[in-house]
Amino acid sequence: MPKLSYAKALNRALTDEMERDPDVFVLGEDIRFALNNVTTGLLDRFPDRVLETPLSEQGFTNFATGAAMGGKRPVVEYQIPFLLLLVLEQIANQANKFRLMSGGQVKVPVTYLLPGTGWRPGWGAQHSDQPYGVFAHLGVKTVIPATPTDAYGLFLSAIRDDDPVVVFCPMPALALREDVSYVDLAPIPLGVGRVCRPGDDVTVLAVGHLVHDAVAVADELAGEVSVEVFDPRSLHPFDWAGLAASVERTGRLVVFDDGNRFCGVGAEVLATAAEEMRLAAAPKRVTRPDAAVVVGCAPELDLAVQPSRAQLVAAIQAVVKS
Amino acid sequence: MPKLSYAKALNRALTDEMERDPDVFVLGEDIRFALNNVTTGLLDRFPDRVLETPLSEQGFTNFATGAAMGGKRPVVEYQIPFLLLLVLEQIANQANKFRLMSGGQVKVPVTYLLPGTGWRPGWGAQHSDQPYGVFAHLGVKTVIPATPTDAYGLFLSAIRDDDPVVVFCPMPALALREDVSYVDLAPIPLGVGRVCRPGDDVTVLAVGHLVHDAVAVADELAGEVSVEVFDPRSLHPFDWAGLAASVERTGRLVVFDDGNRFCGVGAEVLATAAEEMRLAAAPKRVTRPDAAVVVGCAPELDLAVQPSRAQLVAAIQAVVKS
Amino acid sequence: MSARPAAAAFYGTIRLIRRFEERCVDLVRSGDIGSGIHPCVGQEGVAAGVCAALRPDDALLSNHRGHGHFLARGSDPGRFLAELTGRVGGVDRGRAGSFHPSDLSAGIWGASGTVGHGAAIATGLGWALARDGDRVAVSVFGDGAVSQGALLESFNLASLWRVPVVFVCENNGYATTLPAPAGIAGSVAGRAAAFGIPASTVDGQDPEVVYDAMAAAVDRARGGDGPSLVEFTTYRYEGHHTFERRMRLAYREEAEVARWRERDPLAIQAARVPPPVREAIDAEIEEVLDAAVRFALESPRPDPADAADHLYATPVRIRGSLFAPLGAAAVPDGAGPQFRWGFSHA
Amino acid sequence: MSARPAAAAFYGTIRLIRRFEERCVDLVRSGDIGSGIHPCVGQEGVAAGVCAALRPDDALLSNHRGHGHFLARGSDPGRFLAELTGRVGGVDRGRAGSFHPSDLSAGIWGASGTVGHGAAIATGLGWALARDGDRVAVSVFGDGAVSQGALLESFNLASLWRVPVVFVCENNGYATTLPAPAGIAGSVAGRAAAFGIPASTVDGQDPEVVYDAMAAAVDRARGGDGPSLVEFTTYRYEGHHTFERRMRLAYREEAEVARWRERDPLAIQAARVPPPVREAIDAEIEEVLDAAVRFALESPRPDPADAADHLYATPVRIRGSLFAPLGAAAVPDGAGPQFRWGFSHA
Ligand SMILES: Cc1ncc(C[n+]2csc(CCOP(=O)(O)OP(=O)(O)O)c2C)c(N)n1
Ligand SMILES: Cc1ncc(C[n+]2csc(CCOP(=O)(O)OP(=O)(O)O)c2C)c(N)n1
Ligand SMILES: [Mg+2]
Ligand SMILES: [Mg+2]
Repeated sequence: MPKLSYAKALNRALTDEMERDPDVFVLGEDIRFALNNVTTGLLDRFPDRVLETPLSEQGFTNFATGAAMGGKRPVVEYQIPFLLLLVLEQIANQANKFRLMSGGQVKVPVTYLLPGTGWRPGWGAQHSDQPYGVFAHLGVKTVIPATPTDAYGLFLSAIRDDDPVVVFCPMPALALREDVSYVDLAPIPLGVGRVCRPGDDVTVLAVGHLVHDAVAVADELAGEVSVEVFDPRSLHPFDWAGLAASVERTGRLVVFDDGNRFCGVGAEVLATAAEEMRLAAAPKRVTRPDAAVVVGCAPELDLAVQPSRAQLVAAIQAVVKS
Repeated sequence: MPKLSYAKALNRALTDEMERDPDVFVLGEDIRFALNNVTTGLLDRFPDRVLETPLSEQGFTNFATGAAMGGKRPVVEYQIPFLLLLVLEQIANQANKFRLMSGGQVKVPVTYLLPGTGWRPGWGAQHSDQPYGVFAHLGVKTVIPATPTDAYGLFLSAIRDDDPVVVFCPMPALALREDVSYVDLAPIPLGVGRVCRPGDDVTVLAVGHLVHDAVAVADELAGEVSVEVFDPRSLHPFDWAGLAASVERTGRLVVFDDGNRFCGVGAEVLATAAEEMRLAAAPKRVTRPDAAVVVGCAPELDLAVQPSRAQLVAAIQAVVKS
Repeated sequence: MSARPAAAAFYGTIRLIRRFEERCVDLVRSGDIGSGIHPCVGQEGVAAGVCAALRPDDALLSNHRGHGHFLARGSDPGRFLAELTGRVGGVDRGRAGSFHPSDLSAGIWGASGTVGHGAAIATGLGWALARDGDRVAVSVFGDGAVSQGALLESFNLASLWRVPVVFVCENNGYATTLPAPAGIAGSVAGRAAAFGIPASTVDGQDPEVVYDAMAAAVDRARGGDGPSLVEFTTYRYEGHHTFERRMRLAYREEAEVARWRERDPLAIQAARVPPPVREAIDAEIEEVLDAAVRFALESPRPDPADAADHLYATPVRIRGSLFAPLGAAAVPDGAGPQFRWGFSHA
Repeated sequence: MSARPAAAAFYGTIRLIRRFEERCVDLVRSGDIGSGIHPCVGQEGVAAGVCAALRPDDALLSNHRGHGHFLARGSDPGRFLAELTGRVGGVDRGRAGSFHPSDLSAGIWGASGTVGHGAAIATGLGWALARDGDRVAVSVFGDGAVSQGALLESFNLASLWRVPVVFVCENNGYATTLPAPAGIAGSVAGRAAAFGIPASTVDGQDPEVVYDAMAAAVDRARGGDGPSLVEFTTYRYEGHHTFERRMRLAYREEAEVARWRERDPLAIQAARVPPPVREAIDAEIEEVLDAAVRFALESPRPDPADAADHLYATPVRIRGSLFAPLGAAAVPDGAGPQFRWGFSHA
């Protein structure tokens, strides 16, 4: 079976979908030369569906909204996480509201792809954000695939979805490889999570690249405690039923999330659990701190504000003990 | 004692501070004519410290960053909540990071004032957002005064603070009036909440204008249940100790928040409570729904997605019963 | 280029818009139009001339001062008014109101409340439509919009990619209270020209002059020669928004308003139509508007249970219960009528 | 206007920058500069000429390709290199790295990673400084930046308010892989001119020509006559970022690079300096750089416990414990060296 990398999975999903649906096109910066490895080969195959843009993120995000209303399915690639903050208004206040404001007359099927969210070692404080929680808070459909298979399947579903969808691809996941047979690649519906590793004593909900760390920690602790790892895969919609089923069995919950703590995804999961689920022990979050800004250019400082495996181990042990 | 309106309190704070500190200046749209009643009288008194801007929110937000680095204390007024999403990148990724990135060489004391956050009846889906949670999540200092006295004191502290601070003034609060003697007006430190109404059975943490509704509900339920209303006043920093002290006594918690539910302030409060506080019953949130977009022009629909007193009553009763 | 419509047609459009806006002001006063409106009275010549130059399948993106565009493109006055009054019979089922409406049946694809941002949306729309035919997109915005960076970005994209889009600037001299010269260094047309976009400045008070300039720009776009900008000089006789009726804002001289009233598009066009024809048109318009008001006010108000409808095209489950009874809403006492409909700025 | 510096001074600056960048590439290879860098090799004449025209107390905002600006303004090479290598002895205590540095002691107030946005920050800074004296602000950006709406908004503000700011565009022909003509409809200078800003296009390879143009713009600003823009045509001999050394990006012809190498600013200026003087300068520079590298690599790495330092000027309590040990970080196995320093785009 071939080894499929995460980046290659994104490329393949986009290629397959452009092949299948002539309305799909891609726009962004330096995509002719596929700097992020997502658009490799597309210019040759679909010369008039690869739009190389100047540095006008707000302009081309709005452009995508208009093209989508006009019947196309734009995929917009962004080079850096902060660029999604730069176009937040265009996505959350415009693209995501036109359907409502038109009383259902239009649809706006745009996919926003960020191949590289989170810490970029060396690149500084302005290049290391994890803003997925912001989009989910504002009601924009948001997915964050952890594996190559999921990257393929969720990206495909995002493109086919009739609403705006943001696809966050964690920087550390891009180089991951997986044994996959191409024929097994398929769309994965939004809002369906996955138990990555079954366990009985505690549920660890992990987001994005941290899924792999959670599994590693679970394996490491296997003799001591039986950890179930749950990957929600999409944040909005969120697979609450899937999480509830897991917690129902384990009775304990830890969230492992690279977003900021205050009002982050970890907060939402703990809040919902507190409201609706029966827990045998107080749940815990392992996240970036409140208000965290990752310095981004001194690994010592950067890692200090990102959630770590050691923190997860400590949290699991604390939750299981109490 | 004079009746001080919330809007007048903002005007007075700004006037007093411009009087006291010649580095303070104000910029924004239509501020010469004080459309929002905040800048009334300032042009006459400080003709060279009132900068009327064209519709260039990103430009003038960055301008304020530069002016602040150059030793001034800009107060930037925005006309509509979505404009804060339009300049989110300039605030959260630029103004709020320059101090860190300079290793402490510069400070960026900008105050961003939104006199009218939340639903604007009739104004449509693009004018009715409540985006305060986003700023707190990203680590920008965020305050939301509920009363005229707090509006004066928190706005003043925001202007004096050496970091960027966003001041959210809820639309429904702007017309509120309070009996205040001007001599009692004083700065209120960021991060210090307030027990607005003491009670024994349940703590209601209410945000912004909902503080008044919470007090009204508490009064209404007085015979039945003793409700303590806690107003955090500032979201980041947040008065966790104050909340903990209240919950310590009541053992029960309901959050009343006009933000969206998913990853909102309600989520953060419940999550922290679940982690750190001892609760006798599962806590509850009364918020806008997940992903809410307030239609904004049909009160029936608009009110349906905003938290209501009736929902708060139901939540309090449920929490107290269990 | 299509033939210029008869003078009476322009007259009828202008008169319809004028009277519609006047009816709206009544409905604002009665509380039926909750948002207030941004009246386009004085600017009707631009709407009439611009829209007459379009094919029905061309796409227009409007803005906050957009009632004229809708009526000039043939939106049903009853359904449009039902929208402004927040009724389910509205063109957007009551989800848009006056500030963000769209009516695809009349070729109006929306009105972004973010001033200036419709220009790039129209550019994307024009690009998409051009791939499947020869439809043209139009973006209408005011003089305030040309200081918005996102709009200037769209000039660049449209020019680079030769998109069939026409940028229409209704320069009415003010962005709310800000005089255009205080907001615009250089000029409106000069900004487009800097991006290689042909730009002209044209009298917006004469609908036939507007039509000619617009028809040329549309032909250019349809012929594959790319974008252009037409700046129409015009004036609003009313305040920025009906809230100005309650405020005294001294940002312009009465004499200036009076000068512009001498070039009222309604009078300019009336002079070209024989009085009996005009009278017949006027009478018909009153009937249409009477019926429209009736239709609007009889249309049911939305059901709160439907508040989450149309949020998504592919729906997802939304947690957090919708709250039905209107009376128990969380509105602080004492906030009163000012709160009810807002007193701030559009 | 201040007197133009001696030829040897320009030579020294250009040579220092050139050799500094070459040392940096070594340190990128050795892993000591974790970010990689955006080398300014080929563009040193602009940095040398622009910065020589400034008074020490003038304020400059730099960008991602900014090493030359720092050295030309007299930033200490050792402390600057310590910054690039993430050390506490760095000009920003290791909090900035190569992408976002500032050094107020050398009059460099920062480098926004958001391309183009420094222009409005510089405008605000210039406005503030002008209120208390006659200092001038400078914003340096590339050809890619002039398509960013926020930058165009700053042109409008600077022009309307006559701010003493000089916009310096280093047009090196490419924004990463995008040729300037494919990204810029119209021209760089034409965009500024559209806002009423005097703009010129000047040879950026000759530092003395650069100096003269810049000195005139600075004089204009200091004299109260408002902003201007100078576009310097230049070229980068290296890739956009050192990552290009690992990738084959065929966006430009080798012949084009060769053509521009014939106008190497180092050679142009060397020809004006007698060989013995040059040799003395060269030798001194090597000593300075040897010492700088030593200083940087001997400077301690930051303590993880300090990760939240400098977040705020008025500190607030941050919840969520900082995590100390580096080894146990949550980095998936197999992500390897590519992950370590990123392989995507600046
Ligand atoms: C980006 C943005 N900034 C500010 C506003 C608030 N606002 C709404 S209309 C308006 C004035 C617009 O002036 P202009 O473009 O000239 O149009 P006009 O109202 O004159 O028709 C302003 C400031 C907004 N809606 N969007
Ligand atoms: C707003 C924004 N868009 C995109 C990027 C990613 N990026 C960094 S540098 C760069 C190219 C900039 O080109 P130019 O302005 O010509 O400067 P040069 O690199 O040629 O010196 C890009 C696209 C960014 N940092 N900011
Ligand atoms: Mg106007
Ligand atoms: Mg360049």
